[in-house]
Amino acid sequence: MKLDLDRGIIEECRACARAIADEVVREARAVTTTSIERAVVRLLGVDGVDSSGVPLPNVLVDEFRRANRLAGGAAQAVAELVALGMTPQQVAETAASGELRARWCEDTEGGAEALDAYRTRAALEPYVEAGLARIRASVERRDEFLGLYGHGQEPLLYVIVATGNIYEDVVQAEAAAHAGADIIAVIRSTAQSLLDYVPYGATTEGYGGTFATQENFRIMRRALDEASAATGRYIRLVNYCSGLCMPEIAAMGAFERLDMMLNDSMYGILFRDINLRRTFADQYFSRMINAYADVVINTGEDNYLTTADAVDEAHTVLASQFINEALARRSGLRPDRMGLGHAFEIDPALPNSFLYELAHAQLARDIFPEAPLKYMPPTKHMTGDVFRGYVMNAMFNLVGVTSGQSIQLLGMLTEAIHTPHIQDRYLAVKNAKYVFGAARDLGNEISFAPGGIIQTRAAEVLSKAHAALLRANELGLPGAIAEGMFGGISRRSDQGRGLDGVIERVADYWNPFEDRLRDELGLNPSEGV
Amino acid sequence: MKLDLDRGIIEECRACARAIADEVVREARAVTTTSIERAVVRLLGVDGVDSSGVPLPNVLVDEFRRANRLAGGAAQAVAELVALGMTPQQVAETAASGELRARWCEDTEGGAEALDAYRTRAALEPYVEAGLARIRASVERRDEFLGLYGHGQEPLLYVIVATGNIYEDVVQAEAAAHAGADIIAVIRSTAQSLLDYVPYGATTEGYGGTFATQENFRIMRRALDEASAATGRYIRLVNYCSGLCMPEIAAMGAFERLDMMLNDSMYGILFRDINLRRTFADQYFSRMINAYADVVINTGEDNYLTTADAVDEAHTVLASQFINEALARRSGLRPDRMGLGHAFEIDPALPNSFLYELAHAQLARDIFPEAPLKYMPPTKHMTGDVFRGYVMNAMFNLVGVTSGQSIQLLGMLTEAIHTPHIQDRYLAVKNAKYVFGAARDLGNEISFAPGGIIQTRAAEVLSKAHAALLRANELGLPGAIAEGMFGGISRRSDQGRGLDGVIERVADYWNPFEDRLRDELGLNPSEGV
Amino acid sequence: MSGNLQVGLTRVMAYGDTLNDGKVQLSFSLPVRYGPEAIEAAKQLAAKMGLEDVDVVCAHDLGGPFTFFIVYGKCRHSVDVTALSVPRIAIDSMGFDELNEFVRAHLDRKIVVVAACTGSDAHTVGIDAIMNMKGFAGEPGLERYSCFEAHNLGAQVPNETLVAEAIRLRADAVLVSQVVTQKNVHIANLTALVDLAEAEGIRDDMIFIVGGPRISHELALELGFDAGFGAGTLPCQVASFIARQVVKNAHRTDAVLPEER
Amino acid sequence: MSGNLQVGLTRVMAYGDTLNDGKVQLSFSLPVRYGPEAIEAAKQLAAKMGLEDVDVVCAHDLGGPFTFFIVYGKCRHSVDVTALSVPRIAIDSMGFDELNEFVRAHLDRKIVVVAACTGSDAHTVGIDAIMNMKGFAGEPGLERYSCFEAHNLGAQVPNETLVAEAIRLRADAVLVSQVVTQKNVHIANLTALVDLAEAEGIRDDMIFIVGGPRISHELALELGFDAGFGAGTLPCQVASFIARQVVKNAHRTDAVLPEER
Ligand code: B12
Ligand code: B12
Ligand SMILES: Cc1ncc(COP(=O)(O)O)c(C=O)c1O
Ligand SMILES: Cc1ncc(COP(=O)(O)O)c(C=O)c1O
Repeated sequence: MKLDLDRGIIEECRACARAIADEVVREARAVTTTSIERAVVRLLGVDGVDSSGVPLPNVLVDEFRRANRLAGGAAQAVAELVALGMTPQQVAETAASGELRARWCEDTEGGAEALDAYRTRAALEPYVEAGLARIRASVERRDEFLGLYGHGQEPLLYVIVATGNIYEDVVQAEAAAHAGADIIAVIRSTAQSLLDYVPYGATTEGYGGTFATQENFRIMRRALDEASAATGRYIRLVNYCSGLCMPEIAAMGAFERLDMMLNDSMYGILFRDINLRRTFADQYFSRMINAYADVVINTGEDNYLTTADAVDEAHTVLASQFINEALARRSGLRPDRMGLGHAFEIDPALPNSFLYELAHAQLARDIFPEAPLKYMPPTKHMTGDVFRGYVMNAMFNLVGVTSGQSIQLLGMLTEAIHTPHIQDRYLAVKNAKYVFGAARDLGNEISFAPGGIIQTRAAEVLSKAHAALLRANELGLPGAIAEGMFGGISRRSDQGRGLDGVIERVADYWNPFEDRLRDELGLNPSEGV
Repeated sequence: MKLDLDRGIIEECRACARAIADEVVREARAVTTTSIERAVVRLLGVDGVDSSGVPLPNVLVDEFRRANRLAGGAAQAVAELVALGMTPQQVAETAASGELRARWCEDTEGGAEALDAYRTRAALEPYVEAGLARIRASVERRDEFLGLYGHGQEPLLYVIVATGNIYEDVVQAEAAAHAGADIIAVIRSTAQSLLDYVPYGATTEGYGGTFATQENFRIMRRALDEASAATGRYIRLVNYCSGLCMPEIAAMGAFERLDMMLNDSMYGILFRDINLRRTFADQYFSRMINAYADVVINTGEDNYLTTADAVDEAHTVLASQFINEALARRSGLRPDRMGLGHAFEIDPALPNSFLYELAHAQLARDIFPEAPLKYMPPTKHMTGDVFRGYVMNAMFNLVGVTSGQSIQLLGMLTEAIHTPHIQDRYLAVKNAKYVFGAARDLGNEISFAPGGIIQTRAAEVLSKAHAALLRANELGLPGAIAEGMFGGISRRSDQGRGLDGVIERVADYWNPFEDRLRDELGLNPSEGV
Repeated sequence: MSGNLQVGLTRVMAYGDTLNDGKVQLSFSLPVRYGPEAIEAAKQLAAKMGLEDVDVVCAHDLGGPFTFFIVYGKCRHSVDVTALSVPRIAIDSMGFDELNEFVRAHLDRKIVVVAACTGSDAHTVGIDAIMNMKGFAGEPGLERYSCFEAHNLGAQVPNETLVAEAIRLRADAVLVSQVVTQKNVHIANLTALVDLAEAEGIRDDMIFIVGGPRISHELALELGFDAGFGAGTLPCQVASFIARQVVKNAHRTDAVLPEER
Repeated sequence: MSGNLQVGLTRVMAYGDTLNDGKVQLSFSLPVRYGPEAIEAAKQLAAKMGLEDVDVVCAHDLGGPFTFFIVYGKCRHSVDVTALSVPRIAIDSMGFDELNEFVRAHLDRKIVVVAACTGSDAHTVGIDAIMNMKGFAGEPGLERYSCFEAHNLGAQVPNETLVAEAIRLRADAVLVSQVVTQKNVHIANLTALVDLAEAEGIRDDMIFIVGGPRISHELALELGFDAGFGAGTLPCQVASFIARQVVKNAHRTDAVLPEER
């Protein structure tokens, strides 16, 4: 540890975060959500849209909801129909054609009660297994690629594409890979996170980003596989496992071999005003899927610093990292799959800002030694002066390589102007490659003055984070959020979008994927119950 | 010392350099040069041009030369005429009108011999005193300004102007001062260093720079004094005390309150093929004037790295710094007026180039703790990619502030394209201000791993410099230069421009300024004789 | 000293290091494969833009059929600065106390301001900077002024909601923030807002103001707003503008917004 | 995949993130005092250059009557890539051994090359890169080739000296380096060289080549040279060009440069 931090405090922070997480998971496991159930039916193989373009998972789950069957889990309802000889996809199509309601009445009303639960559930087994096998196949394929091309050298170069048109995105992504990028994130269209369904098919119209659809995932994955072959490096694909459809996207990403997914325990609550209970339930299940798909999650602490001051609120980033870590563990994610987020957002005019940035970045590294830390570039203090911005990005890159970050989200010199143009990304990659190469071993070369500005700053942030975690444990996480602890934004459990999609589980609620994943991921089945 | 260098080796290097310098000075003091004598007459107050535009110092010294009076010193010849009632300026004007030759025959041929040397020399005393007083007045004025505005914070921001037109230069300099520059250097027109006279008056036509003339010095000094008043910072002025007219420019700069002058013991020899003996004699006297005028000299070791490789030849920079230091001492320059030069010129593609740059820069700082080190930006590896260049300049600025450089010659993002445009300089200043501010205390914060890449590199450069100095001492500096030790360029003592302006001194050679300056600067009168 | 430079204001050209040298820097990519043809294409494009002595100082292969260029040249175009007419917001910014005092003196009520980030835009930092107590760059926001009754509806507010709230609260001024401008999504959204306000018959009863980093006063006027505020706006500028307008319109406003509406 | 993008080669526009979006970046200074008028002037200049949706994303006060701008916009100009004719040097670069072999096979003597940095130019690194043993970027220079007799006259060589030496040494090729281009000093100097060579009647007897970072083949042809080499030139490219030309002209050359000259 370069910062000579007090290990005792770190341990106390972890303990606190564990307690907070246990409480969150307990509440999360008491409910299910429409999106969790849609994810379940997707994992069972349901895909496609109805004649008016509504995704079949929505059609089906809505249907179940109307029939009051969601509290027991969509799987149970599907199973009953599958036991009668349909495939899950047929179940969904039947729902779409309006016939399910008819059959429903006919076959199951009363009838299903008769079928013994074990038999119906067993009928679904092949589909559950097929879903999981599909995920495992993705994992294997990725491992093959990684074996072939290697893992790449950290910090990995992460860039975004955001044209709104998946085909233009491909063009941009190919150019980025050619320039040397390791990771491509397809940014989502502005409003998608608030949609309570996942759009379908290839899309060419988005604002500030491109819709996350399974087809778009596929198109980009294929393009990046080609780029991997062309460049001899495995080019990773990222999308957003967040918003009202978080678990579904986790499932889609697992199928289509996304390598990383942005998934934060609180981002949606704070920044999209999505209901707290909905979010906690969704993320708990989503992360199990992520874990099984061997996806690296990227958390969103960096976002706090876009609304709050990066010096004043640095400790909230750290506190949140501890919480994200504790929650991720409970979903079976390995420490080396937790891309905890933080950011280089201090006002560049602050004297010694570089020292503070270094202190913050090293703090994350020292405290989470195994985490593939995701380090975000300056955004808030970027201006139209693209030259100045390019230099700020270089300083950010220098902190990244010096403090041993894992995933370096490259800053764009045009950050304050537009979503990146093809050359912006090229320049960003060249900037990072130059700085990373020129200062490759700097981190090993230097040590910080004991009790100097950097160590003092790091200790201060840790101690404030500790205090915040104590308080959050006292209040419970919902209480802390209501108090505006994170990003200066206050949210209440009984408000926010998507609350109506939260359903208390009944006693014999069944989610075969949750059960299997807990099993496969070695999670204690009673944890958090 | 951050690099934990072997102090014994450093001492040996200094001893070697002293021995080398003693030999150089011994030879330098055996001769005079046309330019030294022109400087003497300038110091006596001679100025202006003749009807065909030839500067009067040239007219007069040429006249003396024709009359075979230079070996005794122009002062002696002037004194004899002054003793007869003329002012030095009148002597020069008489020479210009062609009448001197007549009077010369008439009055002095034989006649002068009769006047006793003491009386003639005494006649010149008021003019000598007036010349020195004018320099002292400049020094006092500078001290006043520095008292008023302060010395500024190091690294000082140094930028060049080079439009070719002194009036445009003023515009550019004012804008630079407004942006925050501390030091303005007016680059000279390409061919000036090879002219054996100093152009006269305000000039508006130069290539790659503006002619150094006394009037141009004045125009810029006035503009910068106004800028100092406007910005509340003392804006320093720099020009080139080099080329065939080195001593004259030293005199002009002393009169016009230049604050720094580029003056290297070997630059002219190596890069302008100016004769070695001429250069050593010129620089020896020039530096005495610089010292008296309290000017900071900037040496030119950075230039080696424009032709030679910055890693392979780093030790030649250091060896040359030791030599420049030893020679400067012998001209009475204080250690804190020796702006020893070095540069950030390592190929940016070299892995860990930043670490090597840091090692080199820290090496200079550790070895010359009092020197106002002049640190030159990347130039050779700059390309038309102005964005890349801007980032290289930021890394350079970071090394500068971290290693405690004094004079930071700001890199221009358009280095590979054109002499700086108004916005290039603005951007350069902003770059430096950002990096210096953001990393202000980084140097105090970090230490280098014992035996790490940085310390090892520094030790290696020192040891190679040591070997080079031993060899140079063995060969004598002319021998080392002939061998191509510096910048990979080989020059011989009996070749090069301006050799014909070198004249062996006769026994009663008289240069009242040399005598007075040695006295005032506390130099041992017999040193080097 | 720079008085030495005689700039002719009717034919102002770009300036590098010599008056009227026209020096400009350009950068762009072309969908043309890297090579001499691409460089020639870049030169021609620059020439069409009016550049002479075009120097393609840098060409980078972006992979596939793309090349990035950095170009320097002399632009022969000039601008007549004497003929410029810049629509300016007449803000004679008042200080915090002065402004509160001004409103107290001229109006017997608080000024009602309703603000939102509309459409799909969720960038609240800008509008918060104007509205929140805390304000921006040391300047307090509208909520802190005693003369304002400030309502901030937050992010991603539909135009319909904003207009309804403005009517309900009997707003004097409606403040809209637009930060996302990709594919001109803001133009569509702002136009829709004005249309809606007109349809509801309130357009002339309230001051409509739009702000955001890519907004100019000129654009705002074009779109039918009363004012536009760009990057770096201070709350006091907005406050002063609103207060002066409201006081000026005071009588008329009272007339068209009667109790019973 | 990017085959999906259908680039129309006759109307190629700048590309930001969408085909034909025309996005370009500009920067320049104007001799206009910082303020809204200056920004408007910058917009108008950009508009004259053919930009639409002009966005002055940055304006810095340079002090006095100067402002610096960074501008983004959509350039409406396009280039017909199918109609480009790029004068190209026909270099089919040979390797070191291959080239020596080629000359030995076709010529019974060494090729004489005389090089210099002429006029006031003292930048020898470029010409040294081409001439010196050591060469450039791992490629040996002309001095290393057995097929060349290479003379490097160094820096700041007057045109007169270069021409005289070329005649004296019976040069096959004259190589000139020009790095300083401020105020087009290189154009004047290069033109003078060609004039001199013509006056001396040797222009057509020797290959005249110019090189330097701001030199293009096109410019060289315009100025009356046989070839121009720009930034990043490798010695083998120059060597190959010379060797092929000399071999091609061998008979004619022998005729016009007889022993007695
Ligand atoms: C912070 C930020 C975010 C935060 C927003 C948090 C929040 N609660 O606001 C988060 C992380 C959530 C975010 C998300 C996104 N962002 Co964002 N974001 C930014 C960022 C970094 C800073 C914006 C900011 O806060 N500026 C500081 C404030 C104070 O400045 P300002 O907004 O200009 O406001 C001032 C003036 O303009 C004016 N003003 C502003 N509004 C108003 C209104 C009135 C009435 C008045 C009088 C004045 C006024 O006064 C203010 C004070 O001076 C910018 C990049 C940048 N550096 O500008 C990108 C940026 C704005 N974001 C962008 C995008 C695309 C997005 C996303 C759409 C990406 C995606 N697909 O997920 C999302 C979705 C957001 C959405 N639905 O709108 C793009 C927009 C591109 C474009 N021109 O269209 C930018 C430019 C980044 C980029 N280069 O891609 N973002
Ligand atoms: C090194 C250097 C110097 C060194 C030169 C040392 C030396 N012995 O050459 C020193 C320090 C002495 C110097 C001095 C000056 N320099 Co200088 N210098 C540079 C610098 C940093 C690098 C040039 C270089 O060596 N490039 C590396 C070589 C390998 O590249 P190259 O020259 O392009 O050569 C390649 C090709 O062009 C081609 N090529 C070149 N010549 C030829 C010839 C033939 C026949 C062929 C086939 C090919 C060929 O092949 C080469 C290999 O690929 C440039 C900035 C830059 N980064 O480019 C400024 C630069 C060239 N210098 C500049 C100036 C103004 C000067 C001075 C005039 C400044 C002054 N007033 O004092 C002085 C005076 C020099 C003079 N009288 O000419 C300007 C020129 C501006 C302009 N466009 O007019 C530049 C661009 C810097 C700037 N932005 O101001 N300089
Ligand atoms: C963790 C996380 N999730 C999601 C997002 C954005 O997704 P959306 O705006 O589409 O919800 C972000 C933003 O950067 C993020 O950090
Ligand atoms: C010490 C020194 N003197 C002089 C010069 C240049 O002067 P000139 O080319 O006019 O001789 C330089 C170049 O940078 C230099 O470093």
